[in-house]
This record gives sequence, structure tokens and C-alpha cells, in this order.
Amino acid sequence: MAEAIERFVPDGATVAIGTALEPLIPFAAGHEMIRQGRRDLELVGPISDALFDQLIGAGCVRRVTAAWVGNVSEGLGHCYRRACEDGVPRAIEVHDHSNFSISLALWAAAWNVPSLPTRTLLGSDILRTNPDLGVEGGLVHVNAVRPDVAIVHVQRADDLGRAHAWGPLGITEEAGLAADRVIVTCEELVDASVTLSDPNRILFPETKVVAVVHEPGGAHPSPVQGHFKRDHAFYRDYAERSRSREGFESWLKQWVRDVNDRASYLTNIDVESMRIRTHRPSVPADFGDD
Amino acid sequence: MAEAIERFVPDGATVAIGTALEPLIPFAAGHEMIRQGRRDLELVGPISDALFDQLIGAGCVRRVTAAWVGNVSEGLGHCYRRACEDGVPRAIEVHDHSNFSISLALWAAAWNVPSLPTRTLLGSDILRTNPDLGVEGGLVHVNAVRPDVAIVHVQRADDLGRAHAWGPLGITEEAGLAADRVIVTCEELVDASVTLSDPNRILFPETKVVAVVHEPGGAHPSPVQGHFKRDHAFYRDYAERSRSREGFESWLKQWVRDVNDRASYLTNIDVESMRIRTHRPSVPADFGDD
Amino acid sequence: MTTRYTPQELMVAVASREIRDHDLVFVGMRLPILAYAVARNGHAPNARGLFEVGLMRDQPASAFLGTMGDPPNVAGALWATRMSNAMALMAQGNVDLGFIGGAEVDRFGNLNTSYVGDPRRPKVKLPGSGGGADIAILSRRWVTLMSHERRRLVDRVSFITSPGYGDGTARWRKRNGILGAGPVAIITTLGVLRFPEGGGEAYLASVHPGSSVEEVRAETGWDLKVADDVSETSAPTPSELDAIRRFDPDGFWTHRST
Amino acid sequence: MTTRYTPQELMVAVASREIRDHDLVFVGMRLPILAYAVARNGHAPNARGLFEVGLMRDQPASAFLGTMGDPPNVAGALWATRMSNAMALMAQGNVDLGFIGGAEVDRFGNLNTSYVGDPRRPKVKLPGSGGGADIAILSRRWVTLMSHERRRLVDRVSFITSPGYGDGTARWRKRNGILGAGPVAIITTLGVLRFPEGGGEAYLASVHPGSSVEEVRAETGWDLKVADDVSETSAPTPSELDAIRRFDPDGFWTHRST
Repeated sequence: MAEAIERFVPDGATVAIGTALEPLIPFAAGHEMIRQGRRDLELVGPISDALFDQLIGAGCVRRVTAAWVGNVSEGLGHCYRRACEDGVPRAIEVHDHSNFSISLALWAAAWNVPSLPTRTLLGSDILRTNPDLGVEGGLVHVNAVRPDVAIVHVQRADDLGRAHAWGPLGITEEAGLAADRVIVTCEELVDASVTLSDPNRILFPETKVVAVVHEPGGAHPSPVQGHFKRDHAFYRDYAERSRSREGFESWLKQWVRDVNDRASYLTNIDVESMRIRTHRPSVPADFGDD
Repeated sequence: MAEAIERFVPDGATVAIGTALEPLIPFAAGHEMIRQGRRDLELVGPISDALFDQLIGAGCVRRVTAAWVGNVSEGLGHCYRRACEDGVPRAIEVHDHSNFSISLALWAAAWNVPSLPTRTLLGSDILRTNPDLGVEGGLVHVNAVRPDVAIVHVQRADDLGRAHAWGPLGITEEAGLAADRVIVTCEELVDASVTLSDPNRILFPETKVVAVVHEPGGAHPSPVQGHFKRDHAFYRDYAERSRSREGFESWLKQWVRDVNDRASYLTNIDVESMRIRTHRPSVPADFGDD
Repeated sequence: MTTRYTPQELMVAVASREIRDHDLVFVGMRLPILAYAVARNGHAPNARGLFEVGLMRDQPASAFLGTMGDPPNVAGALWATRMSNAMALMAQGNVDLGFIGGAEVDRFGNLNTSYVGDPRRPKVKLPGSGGGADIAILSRRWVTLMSHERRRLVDRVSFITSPGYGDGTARWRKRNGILGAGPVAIITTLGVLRFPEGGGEAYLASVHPGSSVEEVRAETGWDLKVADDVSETSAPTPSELDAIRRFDPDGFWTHRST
Repeated sequence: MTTRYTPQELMVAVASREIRDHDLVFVGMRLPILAYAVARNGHAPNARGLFEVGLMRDQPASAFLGTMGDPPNVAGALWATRMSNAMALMAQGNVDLGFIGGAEVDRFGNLNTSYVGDPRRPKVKLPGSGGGADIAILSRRWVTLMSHERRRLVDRVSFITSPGYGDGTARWRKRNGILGAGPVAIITTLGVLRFPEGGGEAYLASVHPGSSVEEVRAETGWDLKVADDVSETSAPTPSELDAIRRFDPDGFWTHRST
């Protein structure tokens, strides 16, 4: 993980992360960015369930291009508030989107056009604050947003970059296609015979994927279908402690700065209580060809 | 099948069919349209491997909105030529597209915008012949094409309209989303516990699907992953016989007009030699939730 | 014997009644998830729920949801897909009803979930639109739920994240090219505000048991109109409460102490 | 001992040599499918193939393909997806090389696969673009394969389906906003035509064994320029022929009588 972040997420990078909305949020990758002291990032995503807030609080962020930044079950993002209201720890720029418009911004980049038209956002003041949105001919034109890198967490991947994810995907597919490169973190590192058994479930062309990191539990506290429930209490604790700058710093010290890696982090979590134990295997599709 | 076509494909309808390109072409549905004497259809698709040619030859078609009409392994579409060159059996209108632009026309309809921009087709004379394409600001604008109905053939579906297809999907997803309604024909009619075991493989929202027809072999001679190989010889025979108007009429009589339904049609095919016998089951995804 | 319930439980029950049978509902988060579950288990057995994360469901999830992306909401889904596909259905006018949460609402039903004060130097930075603006603009009709406080029900929001009826002039939405018809109700902790046919200014349609027209007006940041036939909001029925408590067993969303 | 081969086998071998190692190749149909298989089995073991039907592969399919959508092309694929996703990669400039079949090509490399004669009343209606126009415009460089006949290699096509260098004037593609660099070769049954750096008019670069400059010029519908260093096309190597015959065992595409 450390190497993937070091090599492919430089200071100043535009990073799409948390693209499946509430599930599969690559918290481990985000925390590694914080530990490495990454600076001046532009974060791109739909809603972010606490990860954007943490990166903002840690001072890694220059600009947020997103539809929503907070804590889905708890409400406001306190670090986001402090950064926007008081410039603490630093001022950030915000490019407001709706969920639909951030998706279209990524599709525009994926298809390599300057913008895509839509009927959403008509009548919204979001059009006033985001310079990447324009109105012409009765339609909103959403400028392309091209991430330097998209970081995704998935259930399984092979070491050549074929990633399988399931459950709702939010804007994951367009983020990966739009990005110059993709970093995959995964619960299970599997043989290519598993991923290639189902090419329809492969998220991205392997030509986009520059790193695959085997990082079980790398999405905690967000849920991973088939692996982990959402850790609501962890989100609540974060919301409470991050209310004050000091509380946030202490949270960050405990869960990020004083932790070497995700394996150490997980020793401080009651992982077993979060683990999904029921199984609901999909009925196979037969790719027989002869 | 007869009832689905009767109810949901009226004369004059705009019909997206053959959206997965070479595989999964709903020939059985197309032949039923011919038997019912459907008239003035607008056919929408990317390439069409012989089915458009047959519908055109049978006089069902008023307009073709497509990137390619012919016979993929054999070349020209002879009925298409006769209709365009000599107005036989009737003149048709052609709205030329490329594969990419027909996809975008359907995405435009799916997202309910008048058009989508693209860099493809710049410099092509296709821009001169298709009134649904315009150039402005250095980009091509592809007008939305909204099918009244999309007809798809899939490997399996349940009777409530949840359809699973696998293998390459061409423009199937955008065709189904763009269409007012979807008719599904399937190799296997399965229990909802099969389709709902893998909601990621469900092609369309069931709210779009108005009919599910259990029609094994309904895509012959096109291939169906896990079920049928492509019947190259059948395509060759069609290409040869359809060279002349009389040859086409005799082909049509033999394979469509004198046949009551797909089950009867299949009795005239060496189905067993076309059947895929190897199995390559996908490794299941675990949707466990608790 | 009266059944005790929290204001949130009443809001959920009222919200559920906005769902008609066969509606496709853009569900959103928090109380609306419960409202959908109640409706689907009661008067709207053929409703379907659409979630912007990329899901369609018929049956509500069988376990508590902290977010719409929680695993129980995925198991048994009718469709797991991309957000843009869910948005496509809404852009086509296929979504009958949407729910939006709001920090501030004004007399014309506009919601602000973005900035209090100057966006360049906000007094309060709120989380943003999420799918709120999309729902407000693209769903056929929509409802918002909110705590009834004077600072939340304001005369005019300073920032319209999710447009209601704009400046309240006739056909404001149409003139702005907005597809959906707009908000039909503001369900608060004290009562239900509705809008005249064709939109415009909110008025008080019903007052929750235990509150009063006077209290509602006092807690509203403009001179709230009151319907001639203003009534008392019907309390949650036992079966509504049953359903609510089944899907929020610990009162996480409905603030019930268990 | 000389090995016999058909003109199509030679074309496949020549086409395969256009594929560089690590190229992402937009493969198309017919002979290019074989060319991809030959290259991947020979000098380009790290090439990948992209198919507009919605597939990416590394290894060529293990059995004969009548179309790119045949089941053997899907089994073992690296990605089975939508066409628009494959097109997205090409629109981003990720496709290094594309192959396009053509009915007619002209001296500036423009292809016509749409109409011979007036499109409103065509003399011949050809099948259309398919992905041809997309490849011609969006791939970084492309190659076409064609039977060398005077009626197919024409001075100017009457209809440009897939643009080459347009009217041949400098920077025609750039002026038209076209992303890719354009055609690099026309591989025919008689020889190989190439283009000057930066595009323009095709010239004869090599003549296939058994043909001659004179024959090529006679079968070309314009006054074909000939390179000073025009050479004989290298015949297919035994290993190239091996690969071709493995993937087209019955000579379906390469017209070999077996």
C-alpha cells in the first residue's frame, strides 16, 4: 500500500475515491495518504462518508469536487466545516456537484469530450458556485473531470489488475474509465482463473490499473458485501470526536498516525463482530464456448 | 411470443433489436414480426447480422437507424441493397451512424437530453446524410434516439422481467434504458431466486420490462454464450439465397412464413450440432449481508 | 389506551402515506428509508424503491440500515447498478416520488443544504446536495422532512441547493426548464405544510397531536398561511408503528429510547 | 522448398507486423482477427486486443471465429463490457492501432463503406460504417486491408465513411478536429501502400511476391506514386503461416482450399 500511494498519488494529484458511495470506501488507502503527508490533493467523489472529512482535517486537500461531504449516518463533516468556514487547517476550494452531475463529469472525461449536457441542476444555485457548470440552450453543461488516479476497494482482484466488485457501484465505473490510472485495493487476492471466469464482473480494463494491493479490511468502517458490515458505532465515535479540532487530532493520532498500516489498525477493531457470516452466493453464469 | 409482439410492437414502432451486435440476436422475435406483417418499423441497432436484412426484405421497415447492415461473416445485405438501390420491396430511409454514435444516441435518450457530444464522426460524410447529427463547436452532436421498444435475447430471465445476460453487451444496456419498454426473450426461464442471487447481472430495471418470453434457441443462428455456437453455414446459405429477390422469398417462405413458431423452426435445424457442450461456470460472488 | 410515539415516528408514518401503490420512489436516507418500509408493508405493496447508490428494491431490507449501501439493502435487490442508471430513470420522469432531507427550507419549498451565508466565506458549510438537487428537479413530485425550528424554516433560503418553487412566481419551475412538478409537502416535527396546486407558497395543512397552529407559526420563519380546513395529523396506526419499530429496532433514526 | 500461401495469408502476415508489442489493438473482423492472433503468438506477446462488441483479450481465441462475438472470443476475455466503454478507451487515445475493412479507398486513404453514387439514390448500398469511422477518427494509427482492384482503389471516394487524409491538404485531419494520426498502410492483395510522415497521398512501398509495380499501378485507379526504395513484401514466415492456419483451419478467411 505504502508503495502504491508513494508511486501513484503525488502531491497535487486529482484523486477519485469513495466512488461506490457508502460501501467499499478505500479508507486504508486514504489513511496511507495522510501518513505520507500528501498535500494539495483534489478529491473527487459523489458523497463521501467521512473519508474526505479526514483527509481535509489532515490538511491533505486543496480542492473538493463532490456532491456531498459529511458522515452519512451522523450528519455534518466537522473538518469540512472548519476548512470551509475558518480555513482550518487550511482553506479549501469547493466545486459543488449533485450526484448526477459528478457522474456526468466523469463520463465526459471517459468519452473525452469537454462537457456533457443534463437537465439536472436547472434552478439550483450550485450553478452559481461551480465554475465547471454552465447553462446554455436550456441545459446544464457539466465540464469533464479527469482524475489522475481513481482508488477503489473491491471484494477480489488478481495481481494483474482484474477487479471484481459487486453490490451497488455508484460512479465507480466512470471514475475508473475517466482516470489516467487506477489503484485497486482488495479483500481477496485471487488467481486469474477466478476473475477471468466472469469477465462481465471485471470493473475496468486492466490497461488502466497500475497497482493491486491486497488489503483485507481496507474499507472499514464502510461495508463490503459478503465481507463486512458497516461499523455504525465507529462512524458515531468519529463524528463525536471530530467535533473539535483537538478531538479530531487525537482521533487521527490514534487511528492513523500512530498506526503503521491497516493490519495494525485492525488489531484495534473488533473485526469479528463486523464480519458477515451468512453466504448468498450468486448462481454462476456459464461461459461455455464449445 | 406472438402475443408479446402483437401487444408491444405496433406498426410504425421504433424497435431496437440486435443490440449485442453478433451474439444474442432475437431472430425469433424478428420472424414473428414478419409473420404478423408488421409495417413501417424503424429499426435501431449497431451492426445487424442479417436480421435487419430479413425484416427489410419482408417489407416491414420504413427507416433504418444503424451503423451497419449486412451479414457479418458474408458481407453485403442483399435485401438492404435492393431496398436502398431499387426501392424493393419498398424504399427505406437510412439514418447512418457509427457504432459509437448509435450508442450515444441511446445514452442521450436514456438521460433524457436532446443530444450528446462526441469527437467521433468528425471528417466523415455520415454527417452529411444523417439529419440526427450536427456539428457545433468542433464537436459532433448526436441526437437522442428513443426506441418505443427494445427487444433482447438473454441467457436467463424470470417471469417478472429480471434478465441476466453475459458476454459482450454492445449497446444493450443503453437501448433498454432508452426504450419506453423492453421485451425479453430467454433461453431459460428461471426462478426469481436465480436472478435475484446476482442483482449486478440484471440488465434492466424491471419497470421497463413488459414481456418475458421463454424461447429457447430464439437467437439462432447467432451465438449465445453457454448455449449455442454461431451457425456460420446458416448465414452463408442466407447470403447466397438472398442474392436474388426470388431466392430471398423462397428462404423467407421456408424459414419464416411456413413456420408457426420457433419450436417448429428448430425442428428443421440440427440443433445438437450447434449446442455448446463445455461448461465454464463463473466463480460465484458472495452477496452475504449479515 | 394511547400508544406513545416519537415525533420522528409520526413523521415516518406521515411520509409513508405520501407513497402511492405502484409508485417508484427515490428513497434517500434516514427517515425516508423507514417510510418506504412502512408503505410497502402497508398500503403500497407494489411500490418499488430506487436508491442513488445504484439499487432498486421491492421488499424493504430485512435488517436495520445505517445507509442505503448497507449489505442488507443489497441482498435481494431487483437491480444493482451504477448511479447514473438510477438517475436515468429519474431524468425520464419514471420516478413518481422522491424524498429529500434539508437543513433549511423556505416558504416556496426551496431547500438549502450547501451554505449558510456567503458561499465564499460561509457561516456554516453544510454537506451539499448529494442527490437532493437531482431529486428536486427530476422526480415527478417530492417531499422533505425536517425538524421544525425557526432557524430551519426561513423566509427565503440564501442558497437554493434543491429548487422548490423558486421565487414563488407563477410557472417559475417551467421557466427554468425544470422537469418535475416540485415539492408537495414539508413534513416537520410539528406539522405538515403543503403547497397549492401548481406550486407557490407553503401553507399549514395539519398540526401534529400535541402541537398547535400557534406553536407551528411561532416556530416558522415567515408569516405562515394556514389552511381553512387545517386538521390534526393522524397519529401513527399500530401497524405503522409496528413496521417502523421492526425496521429501526433500536430507535436509531426515530430517537426512541429502547 | 518454397511454402505456398494465399494472398490473404500474406495480407494477414503483413498486417500482423503492423502490431507492435504492448499495443492495444482495435481488432475488427475477418483478416485482422487472424493478424492479431499471429502477432500475439509471435513478436507482440504483450499486445492486447479490444473488440467493439465489448471485449478485451490478451490471448487470441483458441478456436475459429466467424465473428468477434463468437463464444470462443468471450471465454477467457479480460473484460466483457459495453461497446461504449471500449469506445471510451479509443476516444482517450488509448488504442494504438486499429484495423478497418473497406470497399473503396482513395489516394488520401479515405474509406467508403456506405454509398457508391448519390446517397439519396445509390448505385450500390454498402453496409455502412460499423466501427470503421470511429477507428479512423479515434485510434492513434490505423491500417486497412483490401482486395487490390481498380474499382476499389479509386482516385477520390464519393463518400468518406472513415476519413483518412481528406482532400490531402496539409493538416486536414487537425483542421477537422480529428484526434488520431490517420492511416499508415493500405495492405492489398498485390502490395502495401504507405503514407508520408504527417499524412497525405499513398505511395507504393512494397509489392507482393508474384506481382509487379506495373501490375499494381495498372490495378490502381489513380497515378500511383512509387517509393524510390520500393521492395518486395516479405513472404509469410513458416511460423506466421503456422499461426494463421491454426486460427483459420479451414481457410474460411484466407481462402485456402484444404
